Amino acid sequence: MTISVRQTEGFTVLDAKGKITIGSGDVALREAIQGALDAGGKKILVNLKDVSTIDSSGIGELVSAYTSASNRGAELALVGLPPKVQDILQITQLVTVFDIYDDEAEAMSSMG
Amino acid sequence: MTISVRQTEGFTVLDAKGKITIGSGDVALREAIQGALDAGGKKILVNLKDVSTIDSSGIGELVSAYTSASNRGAELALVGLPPKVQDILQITQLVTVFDIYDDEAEAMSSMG
Amino acid sequence: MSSPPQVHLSIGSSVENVELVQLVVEEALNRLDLDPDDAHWVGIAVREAVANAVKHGNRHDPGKRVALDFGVEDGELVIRVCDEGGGFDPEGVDNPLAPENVLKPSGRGIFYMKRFMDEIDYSFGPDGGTVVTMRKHLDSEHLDSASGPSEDQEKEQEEEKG
Amino acid sequence: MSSPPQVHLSIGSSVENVELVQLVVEEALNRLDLDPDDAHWVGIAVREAVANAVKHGNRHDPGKRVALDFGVEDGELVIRVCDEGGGFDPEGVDNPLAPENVLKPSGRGIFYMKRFMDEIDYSFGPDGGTVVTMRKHLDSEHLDSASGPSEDQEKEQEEEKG
Ligand SMILES: Nc1ncnc2c1ncn2[C@@H]1O[C@H](COP(=O)(O)OP(=O)(O)O)[C@@H](O)[C@H]1O
Ligand SMILES: Nc1ncnc2c1ncn2[C@@H]1O[C@H](COP(=O)(O)OP(=O)(O)O)[C@@H](O)[C@H]1O
Repeated sequence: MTISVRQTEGFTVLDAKGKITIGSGDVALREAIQGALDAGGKKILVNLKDVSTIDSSGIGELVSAYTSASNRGAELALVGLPPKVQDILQITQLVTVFDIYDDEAEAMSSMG
Repeated sequence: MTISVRQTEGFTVLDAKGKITIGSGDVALREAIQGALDAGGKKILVNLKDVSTIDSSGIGELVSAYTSASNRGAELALVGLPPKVQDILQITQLVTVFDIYDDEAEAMSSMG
Repeated sequence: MSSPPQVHLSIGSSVENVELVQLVVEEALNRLDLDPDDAHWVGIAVREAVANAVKHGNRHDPGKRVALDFGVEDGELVIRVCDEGGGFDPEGVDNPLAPENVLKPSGRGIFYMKRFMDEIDYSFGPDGGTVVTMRKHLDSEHLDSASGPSEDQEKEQEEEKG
Repeated sequence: MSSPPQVHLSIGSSVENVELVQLVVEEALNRLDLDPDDAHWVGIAVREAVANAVKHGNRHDPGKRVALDFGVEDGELVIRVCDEGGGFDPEGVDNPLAPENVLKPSGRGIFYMKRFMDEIDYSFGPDGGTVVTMRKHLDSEHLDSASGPSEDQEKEQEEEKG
């Protein structure tokens, strides 16, 4: 996985690309989230549009990210979920836990 | 490997792409050459520009192609050799056997 | 006749090697001409099983091996993952859907394996070691395309060259 | 500490499976951080050895296995390919550079293997079976980067997650 960070209109957007799986990507995601929180980010979007595969390890990282953000008084939302990512969150009943938006624009107008 | 065939100015050009290796490509090349000869092609260019890997099996197919063409009174030349293809032909002293040109234009003006 | 791939692979216990196993499994699944979505989910199930073998079974000890067997038996895809660890009680594993577990960062692997395969069985060696056997029913269609004529042709042609 | 990948793989004897072996070898070579050109040529040498095991050793019998062992021993990359065939006399193999052989469609595999690796040894089991062992010296540089700290980090972090 590659993860890149950008700031836009008060949001920190993390663009993840590739696989968020054990041994290739789970750690990178954790570090990026931690970095965003340490930098004082209060509204974080994780853009999953270009994620091809996620496993339980990657799902665990998303859950940890959500918890870390909540603990630091930040909001975290997931945007651009490909069907396979949507499905795997769904079957472990995590779609109701996360704030999920179709795309960045929708997230921004809603979390404004 | 994918191989596609086109006709241009009296030449049959076979564009090979990918790996010409045992189990993935050696047979496709043979069939394409045979097809070109059966169709009466007398000037055949094998364009190797987009070939990433060739092994002894692929080299064997090129040699067979050369022999079949000669037997049928056709000329066969190799064009656009990537360095790795050039190297592997070189070390088995096949660069002197084949007609080799940098590109299609050079082959055409020389064989024209 | 070409037979469906029967592959055996063993690796040292590092998380990096999970990806290596995955490459082999994806390529082998390709041969079965499985529906790409099904192949994706089978791939995830294997990833979970191998990750558990590396992490929980062999506890990342690079000297301990994880073995994978991939094959087709009686119209079923059968994948076995073995480790050299101390085993565990599969019945005792928490349900990741229980409200108190939904927000835990771990504990979903076996659940996904069950969900993505038709059958999951655990067995444990007398001297330790865990074997998880995962099965998925294949349509006969998939079996047909796995045993197409292409290899026979190549074989004959290779022999001509001999 | 992360150790260089030690991988064992076994496949049925079909030419399609040569590609499967190749995938594993490419991924394992990546880990060694070998010069990409060197990795390419090592990959070709393995392809030739596995192709020979499938074609000449096991004569395409899908029930016979080809095994590959990939590892690093004493600063050398060591790759072994074993088949269940009848063996042959490596000394008796024709020189592909001899004028009468240059236009033959086959007979270059072992020559390439020798050229692309530092050392090639053949041995033969008492009950048949050929083992070819291919070695390539690695710069100590490659060994260092193969045992970087990344895996230890991941391991600790995995354990935090429990
Ligand atoms: N191969 C194994 N060897 C030993 N214990 C295992 C093995 N696989 C799973 N387990 C146990 O089952 C538990 C649940 O596994 P799993 O559902 O994959 O979630 P996770 O790996 O995230 O903990 C693990 O925490 C571990 O205690
Ligand atoms: N694993 C093997 N088992 C039996 N014979 C082999 C094996 N490898 C090579 N040979 C013999 O050595 C010969 C030369 O092999 P090689 O140089 O790879 O060329 P090719 O495979 O194109 O014939 C083969 O034709 C075969 O007779």
